[in-house]
Amino acid sequence: MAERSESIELTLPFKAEYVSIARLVASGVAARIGFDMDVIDDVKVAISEVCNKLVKADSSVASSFRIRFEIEKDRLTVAFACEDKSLGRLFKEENEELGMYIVAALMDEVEYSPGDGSLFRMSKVVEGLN
Amino acid sequence: MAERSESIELTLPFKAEYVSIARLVASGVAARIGFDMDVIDDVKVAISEVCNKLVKADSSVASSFRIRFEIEKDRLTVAFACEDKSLGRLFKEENEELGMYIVAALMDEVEYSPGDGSLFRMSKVVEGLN
Amino acid sequence: MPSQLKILEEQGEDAVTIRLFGEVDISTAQELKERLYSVVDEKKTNLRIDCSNLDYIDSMGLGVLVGVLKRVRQGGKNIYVSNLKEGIRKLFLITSLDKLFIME
Amino acid sequence: MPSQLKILEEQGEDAVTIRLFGEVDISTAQELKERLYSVVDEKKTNLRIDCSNLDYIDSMGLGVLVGVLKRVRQGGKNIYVSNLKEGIRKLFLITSLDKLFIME
Ligand SMILES: Nc1ncnc2c1ncn2[C@@H]1O[C@H](COP(=O)(O)OP(=O)(O)O)[C@@H](O)[C@H]1O
Ligand SMILES: Nc1ncnc2c1ncn2[C@@H]1O[C@H](COP(=O)(O)OP(=O)(O)O)[C@@H](O)[C@H]1O
Repeated sequence: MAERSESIELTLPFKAEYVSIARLVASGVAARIGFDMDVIDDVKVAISEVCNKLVKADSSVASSFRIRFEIEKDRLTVAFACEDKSLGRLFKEENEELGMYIVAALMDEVEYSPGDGSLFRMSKVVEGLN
Repeated sequence: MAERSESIELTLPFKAEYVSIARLVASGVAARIGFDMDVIDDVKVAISEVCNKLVKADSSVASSFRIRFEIEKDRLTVAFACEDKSLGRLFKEENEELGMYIVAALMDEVEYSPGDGSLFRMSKVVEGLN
Repeated sequence: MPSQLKILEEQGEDAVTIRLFGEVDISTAQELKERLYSVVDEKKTNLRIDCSNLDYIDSMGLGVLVGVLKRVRQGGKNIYVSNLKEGIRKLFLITSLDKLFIME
Repeated sequence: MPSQLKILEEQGEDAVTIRLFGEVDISTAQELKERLYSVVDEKKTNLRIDCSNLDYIDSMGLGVLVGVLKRVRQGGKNIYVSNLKEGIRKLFLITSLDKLFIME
Protein backbone atom coordinates (compact mmCIF):
# COMPACT_ATOMS: atom_id res chain seq x y z
CA MET A 1 0.00 0.00 0.00
CA ALA A 2 1.15 3.54 -0.68
CA GLU A 3 2.79 5.15 2.32
CA ARG A 4 2.28 8.79 1.45
CA SER A 5 -0.07 10.63 -0.83
CA GLU A 6 0.60 9.88 -4.48
CA SER A 7 -1.43 10.79 -7.44
CA ILE A 8 -2.17 9.58 -10.90
CA GLU A 9 -3.91 11.76 -13.40
CA LEU A 10 -5.86 10.87 -16.49
CA THR A 11 -6.89 13.42 -19.12
CA LEU A 12 -9.78 12.41 -21.37
CA PRO A 13 -11.61 14.09 -24.25
CA PHE A 14 -15.34 14.73 -23.82
CA LYS A 15 -16.15 11.51 -25.68
CA ALA A 16 -18.32 8.59 -24.67
CA GLU A 17 -15.87 6.09 -26.17
CA TYR A 18 -13.19 6.88 -23.63
CA VAL A 19 -15.12 6.65 -20.38
CA SER A 20 -14.19 2.97 -20.17
CA ILE A 21 -10.51 4.03 -19.99
CA ALA A 22 -11.30 5.80 -16.72
CA ARG A 23 -12.75 2.52 -15.44
CA LEU A 24 -9.58 0.66 -16.41
CA VAL A 25 -7.41 3.12 -14.51
CA ALA A 26 -9.80 2.98 -11.56
CA SER A 27 -9.54 -0.79 -11.33
CA GLY A 28 -5.77 -0.68 -11.60
CA VAL A 29 -5.40 1.95 -8.91
CA ALA A 30 -7.99 0.46 -6.58
CA ALA A 31 -6.47 -3.01 -6.89
CA ARG A 32 -3.04 -1.63 -6.04
CA ILE A 33 -4.42 0.06 -2.92
CA GLY A 34 -5.86 -3.24 -1.83
CA PHE A 35 -9.57 -2.65 -2.30
CA ASP A 36 -11.73 -5.76 -2.56
CA MET A 37 -13.27 -6.60 -5.91
CA ASP A 38 -16.72 -5.34 -4.91
CA VAL A 39 -15.29 -2.04 -3.69
CA ILE A 40 -13.38 -1.69 -6.94
CA ASP A 41 -16.65 -2.17 -8.82
CA ASP A 42 -18.28 0.59 -6.76
CA VAL A 43 -15.45 3.00 -7.51
CA LYS A 44 -15.62 2.15 -11.21
CA VAL A 45 -19.34 2.88 -11.37
CA ALA A 46 -18.99 6.14 -9.43
CA ILE A 47 -16.19 7.38 -11.68
CA SER A 48 -18.13 6.47 -14.79
CA GLU A 49 -21.20 8.31 -13.56
CA VAL A 50 -19.21 11.51 -13.10
CA CYS A 51 -17.57 11.06 -16.51
CA ASN A 52 -20.99 10.48 -18.06
CA LYS A 53 -22.18 13.81 -16.69
CA LEU A 54 -19.15 15.64 -18.01
CA VAL A 55 -19.27 13.98 -21.42
CA LYS A 56 -22.99 14.66 -21.80
CA ALA A 57 -22.51 18.32 -20.86
CA ASP A 58 -19.41 18.70 -23.06
CA SER A 59 -17.64 22.06 -23.13
CA SER A 60 -17.41 24.84 -25.66
CA VAL A 61 -14.13 25.96 -24.08
CA ALA A 62 -12.13 22.87 -23.18
CA SER A 63 -11.54 19.73 -25.20
CA SER A 64 -10.67 17.51 -22.26
CA PHE A 65 -11.17 17.04 -18.53
CA ARG A 66 -8.90 15.54 -15.92
CA ILE A 67 -9.42 12.83 -13.34
CA ARG A 68 -6.98 12.79 -10.47
CA PHE A 69 -6.63 9.65 -8.36
CA GLU A 70 -5.12 10.60 -5.00
CA ILE A 71 -3.83 7.56 -3.23
CA GLU A 72 -3.44 7.83 0.51
CA LYS A 73 -2.73 5.32 3.23
CA ASP A 74 -6.37 4.85 4.15
CA ARG A 75 -8.35 6.17 1.20
CA LEU A 76 -8.66 6.82 -2.50
CA THR A 77 -9.88 10.26 -3.52
CA VAL A 78 -10.94 10.93 -7.07
CA ALA A 79 -11.12 14.56 -8.19
CA PHE A 80 -12.39 15.86 -11.51
CA ALA A 81 -11.08 19.09 -12.98
CA CYS A 82 -11.35 21.08 -16.18
CA GLU A 83 -10.15 24.37 -17.57
CA ASP A 84 -13.82 25.08 -18.15
CA LYS A 85 -14.79 25.99 -14.58
CA SER A 86 -18.40 26.58 -15.62
CA LEU A 87 -18.87 22.81 -15.50
CA GLY A 88 -18.97 23.18 -11.73
CA ARG A 89 -22.67 23.89 -12.26
CA LEU A 90 -23.19 20.20 -12.96
CA PHE A 91 -22.36 19.17 -9.42
CA LYS A 92 -24.97 20.22 -6.89
CA GLU A 93 -26.01 18.37 -3.76
CA GLU A 94 -29.72 18.79 -4.58
CA ASN A 95 -29.37 16.71 -7.72
CA GLU A 96 -32.22 14.42 -8.67
CA GLU A 97 -30.39 12.53 -11.34
CA LEU A 98 -29.96 8.79 -11.04
CA GLY A 99 -26.25 8.97 -11.85
CA MET A 100 -25.26 11.32 -9.05
CA TYR A 101 -27.58 9.54 -6.66
CA ILE A 102 -25.63 6.35 -7.36
CA VAL A 103 -22.31 8.18 -6.83
CA ALA A 104 -23.41 9.41 -3.40
CA ALA A 105 -24.60 5.93 -2.46
CA LEU A 106 -21.43 4.14 -3.53
CA MET A 107 -18.75 6.53 -2.28
CA ASP A 108 -17.94 7.31 1.35
CA GLU A 109 -17.55 11.06 0.87
CA VAL A 110 -18.52 13.49 -1.87
CA GLU A 111 -17.65 17.19 -2.16
CA TYR A 112 -19.79 19.23 -4.50
CA SER A 113 -17.80 22.45 -4.26
CA PRO A 114 -14.29 21.45 -3.32
CA GLY A 115 -12.00 24.32 -2.38
CA ASP A 116 -9.09 23.03 -4.45
CA GLY A 117 -10.21 24.28 -7.84
CA SER A 118 -11.53 20.95 -8.99
CA LEU A 119 -15.16 20.47 -10.06
CA PHE A 120 -16.05 17.54 -7.85
CA ARG A 121 -14.25 15.22 -5.44
CA MET A 122 -15.22 11.91 -3.93
CA SER A 123 -13.48 9.43 -1.65
CA LYS A 124 -13.60 5.80 -0.72
CA VAL A 125 -12.07 4.65 2.54
CA VAL A 126 -9.98 1.49 2.72
CA GLU A 127 -11.42 -0.70 5.42
CA GLY A 128 -9.72 -3.47 7.32
CA LEU A 129 -6.26 -2.31 6.29
CA ASN A 130 -3.71 -0.03 7.87
CA MET B 1 -12.43 4.25 -35.04
CA ALA B 2 -11.45 7.80 -34.20
CA GLU B 3 -11.97 10.17 -37.10
CA ARG B 4 -9.60 12.92 -36.11
CA SER B 5 -6.64 13.15 -33.80
CA GLU B 6 -7.65 12.77 -30.16
CA SER B 7 -5.48 12.36 -27.19
CA ILE B 8 -5.53 10.80 -23.78
CA GLU B 9 -2.91 11.64 -21.22
CA LEU B 10 -1.78 9.73 -18.17
CA THR B 11 0.43 11.24 -15.47
CA LEU B 12 2.31 8.77 -13.28
CA PRO B 13 4.73 9.11 -10.38
CA PHE B 14 8.23 7.68 -10.81
CA LYS B 15 7.20 4.46 -9.10
CA ALA B 16 7.48 0.87 -10.23
CA GLU B 17 4.06 0.01 -8.79
CA TYR B 18 2.24 2.20 -11.28
CA VAL B 19 3.77 1.10 -14.55
CA SER B 20 1.03 -1.50 -14.89
CA ILE B 21 -1.52 1.34 -15.00
CA ALA B 22 0.13 2.53 -18.20
CA ARG B 23 -0.38 -0.96 -19.62
CA LEU B 24 -4.06 -0.88 -18.69
CA VAL B 25 -4.56 2.42 -20.48
CA ALA B 26 -2.58 1.15 -23.44
CA SER B 27 -4.81 -1.90 -23.81
CA GLY B 28 -7.95 0.20 -23.51
CA VAL B 29 -6.83 2.71 -26.09
CA ALA B 30 -5.39 0.16 -28.50
CA ALA B 31 -8.54 -1.98 -28.31
CA ARG B 32 -10.70 1.05 -29.06
CA ILE B 33 -8.61 1.87 -32.10
CA GLY B 34 -9.13 -1.63 -33.37
CA PHE B 35 -5.69 -3.13 -32.91
CA ASP B 36 -5.52 -6.91 -32.79
CA MET B 37 -4.69 -8.59 -29.49
CA ASP B 38 -1.11 -9.32 -30.48
CA VAL B 39 -0.54 -5.74 -31.56
CA ILE B 40 -2.01 -4.53 -28.27
CA ASP B 41 0.49 -6.75 -26.46
CA ASP B 42 3.36 -5.22 -28.44
CA VAL B 43 2.23 -1.71 -27.55
CA LYS B 44 1.90 -2.64 -23.89
CA VAL B 45 5.43 -4.01 -23.74
CA ALA B 46 6.88 -1.01 -25.56
CA ILE B 47 5.16 1.47 -23.24
CA SER B 48 6.28 -0.46 -20.17
CA GLU B 49 9.87 -0.49 -21.38
CA VAL B 50 9.90 3.29 -21.70
CA CYS B 51 8.24 3.67 -18.29
CA ASN B 52 10.82 1.29 -16.80
CA LYS B 53 13.61 3.51 -18.07
CA LEU B 54 12.01 6.64 -16.65
CA VAL B 55 11.20 5.05 -13.29
CA LYS B 56 14.70 3.62 -12.94
CA ALA B 57 16.25 7.01 -13.76
CA ASP B 58 13.82 8.89 -11.48
CA SER B 59 14.09 12.68 -11.28
CA SER B 60 15.37 15.06 -8.65
CA VAL B 61 13.19 17.79 -10.14
CA ALA B 62 9.85 16.30 -11.14
CA SER B 63 7.67 13.88 -9.21
CA SER B 64 5.79 12.60 -12.22
CA PHE B 65 5.99 12.05 -15.96
CA ARG B 66 3.31 12.08 -18.61
CA ILE B 67 2.31 9.61 -21.29
CA ARG B 68 0.26 10.96 -24.14
CA PHE B 69 -1.69 8.59 -26.36
CA GLU B 70 -2.42 10.32 -29.67
CA ILE B 71 -5.12 8.50 -31.54
CA GLU B 72 -5.25 9.07 -35.26
CA LYS B 73 -7.16 7.44 -38.06
CA ASP B 74 -4.34 5.14 -39.02
CA ARG B 75 -1.98 5.08 -36.06
CA LEU B 76 -1.42 5.33 -32.35
CA THR B 77 1.44 7.57 -31.22
CA VAL B 78 2.65 7.43 -27.65
CA ALA B 79 4.73 10.37 -26.40
CA PHE B 80 6.48 10.66 -23.04
CA ALA B 81 7.07 14.03 -21.44
CA CYS B 82 8.31 15.45 -18.19
CA GLU B 83 9.05 18.83 -16.67
CA ASP B 84 12.52 17.44 -16.10
CA LYS B 85 13.85 17.83 -19.63
CA SER B 86 17.22 16.38 -18.63
CA LEU B 87 15.61 12.94 -18.88
CA GLY B 88 15.91 13.34 -22.64
CA ARG B 89 19.43 11.95 -22.14
CA LEU B 90 17.90 8.51 -21.58
CA PHE B 91 16.69 8.22 -25.14
CA LYS B 92 19.47 7.80 -27.67
CA GLU B 93 19.40 5.80 -30.88
CA GLU B 94 22.75 4.14 -30.11
CA ASN B 95 21.32 2.44 -27.04
CA GLU B 96 22.51 -1.05 -26.20
CA GLU B 97 19.92 -1.75 -23.56
CA LEU B 98 17.56 -4.67 -23.99
CA GLY B 99 14.51 -2.56 -23.13
CA MET B 100 14.95 0.06 -25.83
CA TYR B 101 15.98 -2.60 -28.32
CA ILE B 102 12.61 -4.27 -27.70
CA VAL B 103 10.80 -0.95 -28.13
CA ALA B 104 12.43 -0.37 -31.52
CA ALA B 105 11.59 -3.92 -32.60
CA LEU B 106 7.94 -3.77 -31.55
CA MET B 107 6.96 -0.28 -32.69
CA ASP B 108 6.73 0.94 -36.28
CA GLU B 109 8.38 4.31 -35.66
CA VAL B 110 10.47 5.75 -32.86
CA GLU B 111 11.70 9.33 -32.42
CA TYR B 112 14.59 9.81 -30.02
CA SER B 113 14.62 13.61 -30.11
CA PRO B 114 11.12 14.68 -31.06
CA GLY B 115 10.73 18.36 -31.86
CA ASP B 116 7.56 18.73 -29.80
CA GLY B 117 9.16 19.09 -26.38
CA SER B 118 8.48 15.52 -25.36
CA LEU B 119 11.28 13.14 -24.35
CA PHE B 120 10.48 10.27 -26.68
CA ARG B 121 7.76 9.35 -29.17
CA MET B 122 6.82 6.10 -30.80
CA SER B 123 4.05 5.01 -33.16
CA LYS B 124 2.24 1.90 -34.21
CA VAL B 125 0.36 1.88 -37.50
CA VAL B 126 -3.08 0.30 -37.79
CA GLU B 127 -2.99 -2.23 -40.58
CA GLY B 128 -5.86 -3.57 -42.58
CA LEU B 129 -8.17 -0.75 -41.53
CA ASN B 130 -8.98 2.61 -43.03
CA MET C 1 -14.36 0.79 -33.05
CA PRO C 2 -15.44 -2.58 -31.64
CA SER C 3 -18.44 -2.35 -29.34
CA GLN C 4 -18.04 -3.60 -25.79
CA LEU C 5 -21.59 -4.86 -25.82
CA LYS C 6 -23.06 -7.91 -27.52
CA ILE C 7 -26.79 -8.54 -27.54
CA LEU C 8 -28.32 -11.94 -28.33
CA GLU C 9 -32.04 -12.53 -28.76
CA GLU C 10 -33.91 -15.79 -28.31
CA GLN C 11 -37.63 -16.41 -28.77
CA GLY C 12 -39.04 -18.41 -25.88
CA GLU C 13 -42.56 -19.57 -25.07
CA ASP C 14 -43.67 -16.85 -22.70
CA ALA C 15 -40.96 -14.29 -23.37
CA VAL C 16 -38.16 -13.12 -25.61
CA THR C 17 -34.87 -13.62 -23.81
CA ILE C 18 -32.23 -10.95 -24.36
CA ARG C 19 -28.72 -12.00 -23.36
CA LEU C 20 -26.29 -9.18 -22.65
CA PHE C 21 -22.54 -9.72 -22.98
CA GLY C 22 -19.99 -7.11 -21.88
CA GLU C 23 -20.64 -3.56 -20.82
CA VAL C 24 -23.58 -1.20 -21.04
CA ASP C 25 -22.19 2.27 -20.55
CA ILE C 26 -22.49 5.73 -22.10
CA SER C 27 -21.00 4.42 -25.35
CA THR C 28 -23.31 1.41 -25.72
CA ALA C 29 -26.59 2.44 -24.03
CA GLN C 30 -28.03 3.83 -27.26
CA GLU C 31 -27.39 0.56 -29.07
CA LEU C 32 -29.18 -1.34 -26.29
CA LYS C 33 -32.09 1.08 -26.41
CA GLU C 34 -32.64 0.74 -30.14
CA ARG C 35 -32.39 -3.01 -30.01
CA LEU C 36 -34.79 -3.44 -27.10
CA TYR C 37 -37.32 -0.96 -28.48
CA SER C 38 -37.40 -2.79 -31.76
CA VAL C 39 -37.90 -6.16 -30.03
CA VAL C 40 -40.69 -4.75 -27.88
CA ASP C 41 -42.45 -3.11 -30.82
CA GLU C 42 -42.26 -6.24 -32.97
CA LYS C 43 -42.87 -9.01 -30.49
CA LYS C 44 -45.28 -7.45 -27.96
CA THR C 45 -44.34 -10.09 -25.40
CA ASN C 46 -42.63 -10.38 -22.01
CA LEU C 47 -38.90 -9.69 -21.97
CA ARG C 48 -36.36 -11.62 -19.99
CA ILE C 49 -33.00 -9.83 -19.67
CA ASP C 50 -30.35 -12.45 -18.94
CA CYS C 51 -27.41 -10.74 -17.28
CA SER C 52 -25.18 -13.78 -16.69
CA ASN C 53 -22.52 -12.23 -18.90
CA LEU C 54 -23.15 -8.58 -18.20
CA ASP C 55 -19.99 -7.20 -16.60
CA TYR C 56 -20.95 -3.59 -16.20
CA ILE C 57 -23.97 -1.32 -16.27
CA ASP C 58 -24.52 2.15 -14.88
CA SER C 59 -27.26 4.79 -14.82
CA MET C 60 -27.15 5.06 -18.61
CA GLY C 61 -28.12 1.43 -19.01
CA LEU C 62 -30.55 1.42 -16.10
CA GLY C 63 -32.26 4.43 -17.71
CA VAL C 64 -32.69 2.46 -20.92
CA LEU C 65 -34.19 -0.50 -19.05
CA VAL C 66 -36.69 1.75 -17.26
CA GLY C 67 -37.73 3.30 -20.57
CA VAL C 68 -38.22 -0.11 -22.11
CA LEU C 69 -40.18 -1.27 -19.07
CA LYS C 70 -42.64 1.61 -19.57
CA ARG C 71 -43.22 0.54 -23.14
CA VAL C 72 -43.56 -3.15 -22.23
CA ARG C 73 -46.05 -2.33 -19.47
CA GLN C 74 -48.15 -0.29 -21.92
CA GLY C 75 -48.68 -3.53 -23.77
CA GLY C 76 -49.64 -5.26 -20.50
CA LYS C 77 -46.42 -7.27 -20.41
CA ASN C 78 -43.45 -7.34 -18.05
CA ILE C 79 -39.65 -7.47 -17.84
CA TYR C 80 -37.84 -10.22 -15.95
CA VAL C 81 -34.23 -9.54 -14.97
CA SER C 82 -32.16 -12.62 -14.28
CA ASN C 83 -28.71 -13.77 -13.18
CA LEU C 84 -27.31 -10.44 -12.04
CA LYS C 85 -23.72 -10.38 -10.87
CA GLU C 86 -23.25 -9.10 -7.33
CA GLY C 87 -22.10 -5.55 -8.14
CA ILE C 88 -24.95 -5.05 -10.59
CA ARG C 89 -27.52 -6.47 -8.19
CA LYS C 90 -26.30 -3.86 -5.69
CA LEU C 91 -27.08 -1.09 -8.19
CA PHE C 92 -30.64 -2.39 -8.61
CA LEU C 93 -31.07 -2.38 -4.81
CA ILE C 94 -29.58 1.10 -4.29
CA THR C 95 -31.86 2.57 -6.93
CA SER C 96 -34.90 0.49 -5.87
CA LEU C 97 -35.17 -0.78 -9.41
CA ASP C 98 -35.42 -4.25 -7.91
CA LYS C 99 -39.01 -3.28 -7.05
CA LEU C 100 -39.83 -2.16 -10.57
CA PHE C 101 -38.56 -5.19 -12.47
CA ILE C 102 -39.34 -8.82 -11.73
CA MET C 103 -36.03 -10.07 -10.34
CA GLU C 104 -35.16 -13.72 -10.85
CA MET D 1 -0.06 -3.87 -2.11
CA PRO D 2 -0.96 -7.25 -3.63
CA SER D 3 1.72 -8.56 -5.98
CA GLN D 4 0.72 -9.29 -9.54
CA LEU D 5 3.05 -12.27 -9.60
CA LYS D 6 2.65 -15.68 -8.02
CA ILE D 7 5.47 -18.21 -8.09
CA LEU D 8 4.95 -21.93 -7.43
CA GLU D 9 7.79 -24.43 -7.08
CA GLU D 10 7.63 -28.16 -7.68
CA GLN D 11 10.44 -30.68 -7.29
CA GLY D 12 10.58 -33.03 -10.27
CA GLU D 13 12.95 -35.84 -11.15
CA ASP D 14 15.38 -34.05 -13.45
CA ALA D 15 14.43 -30.46 -12.65
CA VAL D 16 12.67 -28.07 -10.33
CA THR D 17 9.63 -26.67 -12.10
CA ILE D 18 8.80 -23.03 -11.42
CA ARG D 19 5.30 -22.01 -12.40
CA LEU D 20 4.76 -18.31 -12.98
CA PHE D 21 1.30 -16.76 -12.62
CA GLY D 22 0.53 -13.17 -13.60
CA GLU D 23 2.99 -10.47 -14.55
CA VAL D 24 6.74 -10.07 -14.28
CA ASP D 25 7.43 -6.37 -14.62
CA ILE D 26 9.51 -3.67 -12.95
CA SER D 27 7.53 -4.09 -9.73
CA THR D 28 7.86 -7.87 -9.50
CA ALA D 29 11.19 -8.70 -11.20
CA GLN D 30 13.14 -8.40 -7.93
CA GLU D 31 10.83 -10.90 -6.23
CA LEU D 32 11.35 -13.35 -9.11
CA LYS D 33 15.11 -12.87 -8.94
CA GLU D 34 15.36 -13.58 -5.23
CA ARG D 35 13.15 -16.61 -5.49
CA LEU D 36 14.98 -18.15 -8.45
CA TYR D 37 18.43 -17.45 -7.02
CA SER D 38 17.50 -19.17 -3.80
CA VAL D 39 16.14 -22.21 -5.66
CA VAL D 40 19.27 -22.43 -7.79
CA ASP D 41 21.61 -22.08 -4.83
CA GLU D 42 19.78 -24.70 -2.79
CA LYS D 43 18.84 -27.27 -5.38
CA LYS D 44 21.71 -27.14 -7.88
CA THR D 45 19.53 -28.79 -10.51
CA ASN D 46 17.96 -28.00 -13.87
CA LEU D 47 15.15 -25.42 -13.85
CA ARG D 48 12.00 -25.64 -15.86
CA ILE D 49 10.10 -22.32 -16.07
CA ASP D 50 6.47 -23.10 -16.87
CA CYS D 51 4.92 -20.01 -18.43
CA SER D 52 1.41 -21.38 -19.10
CA ASN D 53 -0.03 -18.74 -16.79
CA LEU D 54 2.46 -15.97 -17.38
CA ASP D 55 0.54 -13.05 -18.89
CA TYR D 56 3.29 -10.50 -19.17
CA ILE D 57 7.05 -10.21 -19.06
CA ASP D 58 9.38 -7.50 -20.33
CA SER D 59 13.09 -6.74 -20.33
CA MET D 60 13.12 -6.58 -16.54
CA GLY D 61 11.99 -10.19 -16.27
CA LEU D 62 14.06 -11.38 -19.20
CA GLY D 63 17.09 -9.81 -17.51
CA VAL D 64 16.39 -11.82 -14.39
CA LEU D 65 16.09 -15.04 -16.38
CA VAL D 66 19.41 -14.41 -18.13
CA GLY D 67 21.10 -13.77 -14.78
CA VAL D 68 19.69 -16.98 -13.36
CA LEU D 69 20.76 -18.89 -16.47
CA LYS D 70 24.35 -17.79 -15.91
CA ARG D 71 24.27 -19.13 -12.39
CA VAL D 72 22.61 -22.40 -13.43
CA ARG D 73 25.17 -22.93 -16.19
CA GLN D 74 28.01 -22.40 -13.72
CA GLY D 75 26.71 -25.52 -11.97
CA GLY D 76 26.64 -27.37 -15.31
CA LYS D 77 22.82 -27.35 -15.44
CA ASN D 78 20.28 -25.73 -17.75
CA ILE D 79 17.01 -23.80 -17.92
CA TYR D 80 14.01 -25.10 -19.88
CA VAL D 81 11.34 -22.56 -20.78
CA SER D 82 7.95 -24.04 -21.54
CA ASN D 83 4.44 -23.13 -22.64
CA LEU D 84 5.04 -19.53 -23.65
CA LYS D 85 2.05 -17.51 -24.76
CA GLU D 86 2.35 -16.05 -28.25
CA GLY D 87 3.29 -12.48 -27.29
CA ILE D 88 5.94 -13.66 -24.87
CA ARG D 89 7.38 -16.13 -27.36
CA LYS D 90 7.75 -13.20 -29.74
CA LEU D 91 9.88 -11.37 -27.16
CA PHE D 92 12.19 -14.38 -26.84
CA LEU D 93 12.58 -14.46 -30.62
CA ILE D 94 13.19 -10.72 -31.00
CA THR D 95 15.87 -10.79 -28.34
CA SER D 96 17.35 -14.11 -29.52
CA LEU D 97 16.86 -15.46 -26.01
CA ASP D 98 15.24 -18.49 -27.65
CA LYS D 99 18.78 -19.52 -28.53
CA LEU D 100 20.05 -19.15 -24.98
CA PHE D 101 17.34 -21.10 -23.18
CA ILE D 102 16.06 -24.55 -24.07
CA MET D 103 12.61 -23.80 -25.44
CA GLU D 104 9.93 -26.44 -25.06
N1 LIG E 1 -7.34 16.23 -12.11
C1 LIG E 1 -7.46 17.12 -11.13
N2 LIG E 1 -8.28 16.85 -10.14
C2 LIG E 1 -8.44 17.71 -9.14
N3 LIG E 1 -7.85 18.86 -9.05
C3 LIG E 1 -7.03 19.18 -10.02
C4 LIG E 1 -6.77 18.34 -11.11
N4 LIG E 1 -5.90 18.94 -11.92
C5 LIG E 1 -5.62 20.09 -11.35
N5 LIG E 1 -6.30 20.25 -10.21
C6 LIG E 1 -6.32 21.37 -9.30
O1 LIG E 1 -7.25 22.28 -9.79
C7 LIG E 1 -6.75 23.60 -9.61
C8 LIG E 1 -6.71 24.31 -10.93
O2 LIG E 1 -5.87 23.60 -11.79
P1 LIG E 1 -5.10 24.20 -13.04
O3 LIG E 1 -3.85 23.44 -13.22
O4 LIG E 1 -5.07 25.68 -12.93
O5 LIG E 1 -5.96 23.73 -14.26
P2 LIG E 1 -7.27 24.35 -14.82
O6 LIG E 1 -6.84 25.47 -15.68
O7 LIG E 1 -7.84 23.20 -15.61
O8 LIG E 1 -8.08 24.73 -13.65
C9 LIG E 1 -5.39 23.46 -8.99
O9 LIG E 1 -5.53 23.62 -7.59
C10 LIG E 1 -4.98 22.04 -9.31
O10 LIG E 1 -4.16 21.46 -8.32
N1 LIG F 1 2.35 13.63 -22.36
C1 LIG F 1 2.94 14.36 -23.30
N2 LIG F 1 3.50 13.73 -24.31
C2 LIG F 1 4.09 14.40 -25.26
N3 LIG F 1 4.20 15.69 -25.32
C3 LIG F 1 3.67 16.37 -24.35
C4 LIG F 1 3.00 15.75 -23.28
N4 LIG F 1 2.57 16.70 -22.45
C5 LIG F 1 2.96 17.85 -22.97
N5 LIG F 1 3.62 17.65 -24.11
C6 LIG F 1 4.22 18.61 -24.97
O1 LIG F 1 5.50 18.88 -24.46
C7 LIG F 1 5.79 20.27 -24.60
C8 LIG F 1 6.12 20.86 -23.25
O2 LIG F 1 5.03 20.65 -22.41
P1 LIG F 1 4.70 21.54 -21.12
O3 LIG F 1 3.23 21.55 -20.95
O4 LIG F 1 5.45 22.81 -21.19
O5 LIG F 1 5.17 20.67 -19.91
P2 LIG F 1 6.60 20.46 -19.39
O6 LIG F 1 6.85 21.60 -18.48
O7 LIG F 1 6.49 19.15 -18.65
O8 LIG F 1 7.50 20.38 -20.56
C9 LIG F 1 4.57 20.88 -25.22
O9 LIG F 1 4.80 21.00 -26.60
C10 LIG F 1 3.46 19.90 -24.94
O10 LIG F 1 2.47 19.88 -25.94
